[in-house]
Amino acid sequence: MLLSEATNAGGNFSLVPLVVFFPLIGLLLNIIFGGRLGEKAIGWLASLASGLAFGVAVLLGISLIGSHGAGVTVPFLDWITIGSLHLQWAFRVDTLSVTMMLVVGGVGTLIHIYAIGYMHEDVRHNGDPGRYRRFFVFFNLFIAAMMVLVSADNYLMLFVGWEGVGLCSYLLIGFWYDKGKDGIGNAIAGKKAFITNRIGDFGFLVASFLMFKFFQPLAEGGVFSFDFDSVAAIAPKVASPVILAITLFMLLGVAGKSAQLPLFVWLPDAMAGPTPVSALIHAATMVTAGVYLVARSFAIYSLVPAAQNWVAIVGGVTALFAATIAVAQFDIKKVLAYSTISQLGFMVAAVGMGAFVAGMFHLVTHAFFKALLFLSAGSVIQGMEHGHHAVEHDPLLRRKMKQNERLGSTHHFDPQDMRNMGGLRHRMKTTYWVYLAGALALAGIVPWAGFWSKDEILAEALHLNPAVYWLLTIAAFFTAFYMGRQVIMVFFGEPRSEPAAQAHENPPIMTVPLVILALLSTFGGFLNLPFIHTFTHWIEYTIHPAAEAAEAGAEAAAHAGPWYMWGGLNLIVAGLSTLLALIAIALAWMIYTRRVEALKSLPAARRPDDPLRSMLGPVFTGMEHKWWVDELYEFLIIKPYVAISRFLAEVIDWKFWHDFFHDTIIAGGYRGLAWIFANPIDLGVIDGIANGLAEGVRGLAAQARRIQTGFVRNYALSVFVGVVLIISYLVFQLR
Amino acid sequence: MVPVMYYVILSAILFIIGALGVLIRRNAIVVFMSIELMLNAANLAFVAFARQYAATSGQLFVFFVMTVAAAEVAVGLALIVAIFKTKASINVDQINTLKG
Amino acid sequence: MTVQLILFFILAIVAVLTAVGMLVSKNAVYAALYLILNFAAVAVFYLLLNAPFLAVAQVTVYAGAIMVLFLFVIMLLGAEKLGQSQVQAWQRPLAIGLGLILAAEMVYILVSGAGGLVVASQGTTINPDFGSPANVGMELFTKYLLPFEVTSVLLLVAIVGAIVMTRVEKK
Amino acid sequence: MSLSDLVLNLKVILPIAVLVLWACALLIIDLFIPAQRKGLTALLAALGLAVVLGLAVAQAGRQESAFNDMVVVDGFSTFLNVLFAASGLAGIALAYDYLKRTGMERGEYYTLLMFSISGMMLMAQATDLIVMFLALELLSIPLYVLSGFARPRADSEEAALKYFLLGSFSGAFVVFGIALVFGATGSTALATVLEVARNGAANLTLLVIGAGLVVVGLGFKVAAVPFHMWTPDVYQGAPSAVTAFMSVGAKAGGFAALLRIFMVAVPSTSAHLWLVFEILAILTMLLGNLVAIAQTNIKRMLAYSSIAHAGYILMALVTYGLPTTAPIGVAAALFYLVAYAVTSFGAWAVVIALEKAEGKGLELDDYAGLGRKYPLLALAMAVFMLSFTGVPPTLGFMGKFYLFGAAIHGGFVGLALFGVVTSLISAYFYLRVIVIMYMREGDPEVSADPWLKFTAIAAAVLTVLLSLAAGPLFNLAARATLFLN
Amino acid sequence: MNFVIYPLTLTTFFPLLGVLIILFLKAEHKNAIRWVALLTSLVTFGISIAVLAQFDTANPDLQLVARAPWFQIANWTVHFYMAVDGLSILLVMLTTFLTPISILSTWTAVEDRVKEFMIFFLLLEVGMLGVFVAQDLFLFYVFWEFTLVPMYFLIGIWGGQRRMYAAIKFFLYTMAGSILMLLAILWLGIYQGTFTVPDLIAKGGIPDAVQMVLFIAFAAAFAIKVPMWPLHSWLPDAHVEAPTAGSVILAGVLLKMGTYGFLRFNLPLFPEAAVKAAPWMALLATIGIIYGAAVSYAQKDVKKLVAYSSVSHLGFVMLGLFALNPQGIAGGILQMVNHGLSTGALFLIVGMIYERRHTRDMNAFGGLWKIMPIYGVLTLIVTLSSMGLPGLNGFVGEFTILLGAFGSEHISPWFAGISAAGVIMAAVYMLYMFQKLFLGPVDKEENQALKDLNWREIVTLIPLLVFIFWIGLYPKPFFTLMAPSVDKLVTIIQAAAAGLP
Repeated sequence: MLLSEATNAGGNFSLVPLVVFFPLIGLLLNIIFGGRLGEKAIGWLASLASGLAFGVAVLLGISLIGSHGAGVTVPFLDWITIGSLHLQWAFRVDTLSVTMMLVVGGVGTLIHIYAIGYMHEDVRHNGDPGRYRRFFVFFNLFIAAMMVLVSADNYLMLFVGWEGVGLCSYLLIGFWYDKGKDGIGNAIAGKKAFITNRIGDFGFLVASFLMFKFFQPLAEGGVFSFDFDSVAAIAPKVASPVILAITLFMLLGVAGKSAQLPLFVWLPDAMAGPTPVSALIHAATMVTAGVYLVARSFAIYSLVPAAQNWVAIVGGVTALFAATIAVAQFDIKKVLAYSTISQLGFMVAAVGMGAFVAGMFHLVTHAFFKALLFLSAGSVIQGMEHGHHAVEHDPLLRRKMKQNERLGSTHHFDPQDMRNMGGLRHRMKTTYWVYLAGALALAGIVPWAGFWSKDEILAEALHLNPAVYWLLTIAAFFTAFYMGRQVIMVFFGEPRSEPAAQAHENPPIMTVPLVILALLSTFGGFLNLPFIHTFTHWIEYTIHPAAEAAEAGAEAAAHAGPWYMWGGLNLIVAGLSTLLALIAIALAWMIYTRRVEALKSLPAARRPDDPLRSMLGPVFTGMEHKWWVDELYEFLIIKPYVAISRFLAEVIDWKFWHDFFHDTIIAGGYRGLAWIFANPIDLGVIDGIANGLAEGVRGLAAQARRIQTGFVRNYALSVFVGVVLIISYLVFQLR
Repeated sequence: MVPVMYYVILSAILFIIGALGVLIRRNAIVVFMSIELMLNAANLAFVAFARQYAATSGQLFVFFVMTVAAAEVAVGLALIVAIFKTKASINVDQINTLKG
Repeated sequence: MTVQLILFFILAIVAVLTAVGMLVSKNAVYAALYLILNFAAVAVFYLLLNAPFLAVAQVTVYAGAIMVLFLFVIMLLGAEKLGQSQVQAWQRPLAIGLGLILAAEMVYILVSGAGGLVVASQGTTINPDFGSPANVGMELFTKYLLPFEVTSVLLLVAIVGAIVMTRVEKK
Repeated sequence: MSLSDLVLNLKVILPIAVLVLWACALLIIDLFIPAQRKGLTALLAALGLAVVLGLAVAQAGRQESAFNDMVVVDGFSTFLNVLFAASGLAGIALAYDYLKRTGMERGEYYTLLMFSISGMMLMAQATDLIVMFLALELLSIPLYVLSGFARPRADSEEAALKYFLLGSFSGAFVVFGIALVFGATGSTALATVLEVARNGAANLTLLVIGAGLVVVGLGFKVAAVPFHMWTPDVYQGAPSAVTAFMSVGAKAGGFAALLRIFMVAVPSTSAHLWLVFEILAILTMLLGNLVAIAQTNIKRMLAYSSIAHAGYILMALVTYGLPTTAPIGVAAALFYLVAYAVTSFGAWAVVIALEKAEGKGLELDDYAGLGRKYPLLALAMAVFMLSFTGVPPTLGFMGKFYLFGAAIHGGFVGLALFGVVTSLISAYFYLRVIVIMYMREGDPEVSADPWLKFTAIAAAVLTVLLSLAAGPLFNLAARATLFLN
Repeated sequence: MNFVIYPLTLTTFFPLLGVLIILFLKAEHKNAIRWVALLTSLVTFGISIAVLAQFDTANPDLQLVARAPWFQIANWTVHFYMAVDGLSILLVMLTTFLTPISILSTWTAVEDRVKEFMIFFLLLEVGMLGVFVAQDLFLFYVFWEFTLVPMYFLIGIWGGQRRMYAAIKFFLYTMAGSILMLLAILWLGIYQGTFTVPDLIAKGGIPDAVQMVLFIAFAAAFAIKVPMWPLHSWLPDAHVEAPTAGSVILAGVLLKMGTYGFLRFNLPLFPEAAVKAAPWMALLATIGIIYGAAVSYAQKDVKKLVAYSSVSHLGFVMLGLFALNPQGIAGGILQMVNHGLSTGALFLIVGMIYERRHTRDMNAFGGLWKIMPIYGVLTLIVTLSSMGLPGLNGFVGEFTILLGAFGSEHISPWFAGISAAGVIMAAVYMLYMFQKLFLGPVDKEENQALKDLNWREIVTLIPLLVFIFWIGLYPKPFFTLMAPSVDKLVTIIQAAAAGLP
């Protein structure tokens, strides 16, 4: 079915390809004409492209409301058709995909706009304004790829977007490919992200192979197309071990993309990218693709509780594990990165348990507040850079800064290190307030968005998987603690460095998107208020069967449950988590204001950079060093791989196959044989031996020279030997 | 009546002695004479077989072989003389510049 | 044992001994003389085998003309004796060994395998004309005309060749 | 024999007769040609050969015997006669300037060459062992002399002596072998031998031993291992033009005799002798190709190469006892001989072009840079090397295809395997020539002789074109085996 | 006989016209020679498009048949028999497509002996096209061996430092394989009574044991050419030493001759043996994939890295072919094209930088993206294509291959599973290469002043990129071309497999 036919399907559904094409057109225009446009024009063009995609998503959403949530598939083009395999480029419009489109388009557009301002500074700060256009080209490409991912009608098209966003992630992490550790650190970080993701993709691929092998024979007409509907329809007929294998391999993919254990290691490094990248790709959208995938595959996950359990455990453990690490980070973005991993753990745990709606809900709210946090962090960083710039150009301040004990040289000043910040709430007011909103949302304080979504997850967890519930609850406590720590370290107290003291607020092009996001973070939770459950109903149009199974209990409890159930809200869970969050914030306040004050009495050299360090000792070191996971992988995987490939290449392939086997065995044997035939045998090995016997020991070299006979009698002997041999053979034969 | 095979055996022995002459002797002329002995031995076999079959063709073959031998001797001795002029030797063991 | 047989054995011994004499004599002239003796013995065999024409030719052409030529060249070049040299000394025992093996094989195979011929030869009656010069000549110029003509060409070639090989170039 | 009979008989050997008479006449004419203008003799000889070639071609399709079944004219002989005559022409073309250049220009060269060719042609036509033996000598004796033609160059004389002594030595084996065959059947006529053997009246022991000894003698002529040892020395020592001619003519002559004797007269010995041929073939292919690798002198390398090619042709003889395969084998051998002849003459033409009067220019290293300085000549040489290797589209490949096919048809897959493996080995040293010509820098000198260049380029063109339009040649070769019926 | 103007014969032999013209040009007129060569190859490409236009995609059998008895040896008739079907049409197109691109890439890279270079190059094109259209085993073998000669010269004369070694090794290795095939061809021709492929397939009935021997004999030739592990040792030498255009053609087309050989001959001629050998071939293919990828990663020379990557990529092709099902085989064919495009482009890219810097050591570069942005972007796309990024051509091929291999009845799914890890490893070495060349700071003085690509170089790469995207996004036309023939082939194999115990 082509586009024109799809139009007849009704509504605006036929517009869905535009969500992909608008960003693509945007990036093509920027590639072709960008050279002649100014920075502003480039940025706005890209933002417009993203905005238009968002607009289409809104139209689609309206159409969905009009069709009472009934989704449609909009085929676009045949892709791969071989025998029983039939793959299409086809778009899926249902509440789940449109939700994602709205998030991607909406948050994406805001971040685009923010980036217009941010990148203007960034490219100058990094000394290569030429890359401004490239940034927006990549950004639009990302939106396009992400749109492919969320609007796909089948697993393979989803995979195209899946790897496409991975590519954009790679490109944008390594955007400043000549910066970072040793000048190559950023590029390596990008590579790490891509390769780690590829490991996940390997799982995805194997899952799809399994799917084809076992689903295809059961497919209608024997032709399998990987589309979600037919997978859902066939899955119950397939043996459950197969489904288990498929879901677990898919989990590997999820772990890769959504930075879960054991593949989370790339995400912190991904912070090497410019901050809008971290916000858009590594917080709001791309990393949630794994969650989306599990939600998409609800039909098959629902069939195998074991797999669900695994997913939930992975999510829960990751949530806690990452949260502990976030506590001990000093880089403002690293904290947020680990926080993202932790929050993704919440979502994965949710969708794993079967609480698909809760997971998706948290995905949406998280997109709001984590994008906000990253962008405001970017705002802080840029503020710090402004401050640093001011310091650099003011000799007086520079001298002052030189005296600062911990910052030996101004050149190695790190504008992202929270230890250099402090007191910014006075100098960057807007940023402070929006940051606070984001932090509260993340910490899960009523009534900010995070509270509602996180609480829904916790409530479901208590009901579905108590173990995970406790993991998540503790993680939530840590969350509140590290956010408190971060806010205090950045915005409260006295400036701990000269640049911090000189920092100033950014222009409106950056702050306006922040404010919008802050509003979303604050009120986003109202999408799914108790009793109303707008979001739940919206999503349940799509995830209907699973929702029935998983949420029936919750629904029932909402109406006829015990006293603590209030319109679907578990008051005990909500109360406990809120209480814990408040305690954590209070604890953070105690430590990072009181304790810091107390430590000031110590001499500078012995004063710890973080009060927790002295309180927790080695535990803190462990958390600070991310529990040495990177080192472990380096030792277990990377080093062996490099060693093996070196060994294979240099020893096996080159020394053995190439040199030894070819040059020595084949070529050498060949030459040796030729020499033997040419010299001793042809010209008298007998001569050499006999001479040796007759004349005693003589130099081999002399022998070799002498056996070059040329004697006619030897030749005659050769003939005669031939005669004797032939006659002997014949005599033997005739006997 | 002597059995023909006696002659053939004798001829074989003479032939082999001739061949040994080629293999053992170093004087080119003697080598050449040994070849003549070989031809001669073959001739003997021929004549013996001719007698056996009462076929004149055997004897004629011998006649032709003799002619060939004469021709060879003419060329061969000329060659040996020529070589002797160049190398002042007819020792076949000293004629070995071509080798390898 | 018939007279013919006795004669055969005596002559055979002579033939073999002269052949061996040729093989071992240090002096090329002796070797040539041994060979002449050998040829003479063979000529007698030819007579015994009803080949008088060949016997005559053997004596005149072979023992006479050819061997004289040999002797002549030996004398001309003064090549009766070669200096002693150890070169290729190993070849002698090897060659003799091989020769003995071959001889043993030939004798064995001729005696065992070709035995039928021996018996068949007993009763064969021979045309008295067989092998006579007239008979041979008749065959030569009728049936064997072509080979005969070829030998003439061959001899011509030999002459040309000999001239080419020995002619002194006029510079 | 009446005069008309004689005329009728002579018609069968007309090319030979004309050739011999012309050679005799030329001997005399040559006396009147001044020493500086011996080129005239060459031209006259070439003229004669051209006429002979024409006569040989004119004999195509005839099938009759003459001189009391001593000789025959049939497809086989015609095919080979044409080959021999053409080889003679090529031999003269190669010698024409070379002799002048090396100061050995004498009229006898051409007459001896012609006598040798007449021996070869007689070999192809002979159907009686007596004639065959005489043909062998007629073929050989001029070659002995020609090998020493560069007298008083020691190399040349040494080559001649070695060739002569060993040739006579192995000739004696042929004589003894023929004697035994005669003893077994009571006849020297091939047809009679066949008939007697077929009737079971022959003494098999004598026949087999005799045939074995004939193999030795003819194996020497074709340079089969272990009777090959003269080849490198003689090829190196003899004047290059002679070597070129010898490498084709003597080999083809030897094979003509081998093929005719074994296919026509003594197929009954195949049960005993096929293995001998197989082993000879294997040894020859193996040793020829292996030792060639170690050579640095192009003439020696080509000598070993010619040994190797004899091995390939010997593959055809292995099939001689199989009634259905033998014709294929013969045809394949004939085809291969043509392929080998064309390629070989071409290669030798290049070698001669590079050879200097003092015998320099024969090392492989002297070929460095030929590709840049004389692209046409180098290209031709490359074609010959590839043809020797057996890479399509060249005659060499077609020949090998045919031969291996014959071997497989006869069920000798292992032998064919040896054939291809040794071809691979041979690639190594043939390619080295190309490497040196094209990939090394050097400054070779070439004597600008139009006839040489013509021969080389014509041979190269033939090597490629004939392989692409090989149909007629295949047909001719196939028809040349009619005598077997 | 209108063979000369017959589409396939015309395509195959048209480059000879260019050879003839060049022969009569003076060696000094280098540009004229280049133009003649380029135009000839472009016209050949044009003719091949005409062939494509006449190609009936619904027909599974051989099409555009040009057939006539060529000559007869004994009673074995050899045919001049050219035809295409879905298995070969893409490869014909690939050949005619890559040749002009390669010629264009030599414009400034080859200055020495241009005349000979172009002659050999056009001759090579004749040989390659002949291989893909010949349907008579003899004719096929002639073309097959003939391709060795020009390639040998291309490597040997215009190659790098160790060119002689590489050239001889290339020649000997490939010849070593093909001589066994020659025997097998002879056997088939003699005992099956025909050399033409369709007749042989129709005749069938080769005893199992013999079939296996013949299979191995053919496989020896093709496996070396592919090259399958462990017969790959000639490849790095040949690639590293060959001039850029030679590498492009070597990787782009010549290696495909091996995989094509399996497809055209081994599978349909010896289906029973193919089914039996499939696990072993798949094993070698899998080892090749992993091994090639691992070894690539440890290279310092870019060209060597790309060369080893070919071992890995062609492992995928072999795995697909020996999945013996439609997905695997179709994917395999497409992957042949993909590899031709991607690796061809990579060699062009390596050649471009080599022309500027005269080194291929990856350590000598770094940060080139900044200096040569266009070059960087084009390289990135090609790199991504090569590592199988979805949406680009490589993915379509690799995915369908793995899907086919995983679902195959004849080989274990483990092969596909392990091979899928090769996809990860491809990312590792490809990104490593990209990083070494293009990312990081520009810390080498010599790289500061490098010029970005000129128009000619961009023009050589753009056509490849178009196809990289086209195949990645809309491969349907390509699959449509091959589908009926692939189905037919699979039917043959299925029938054979059904007959096996």
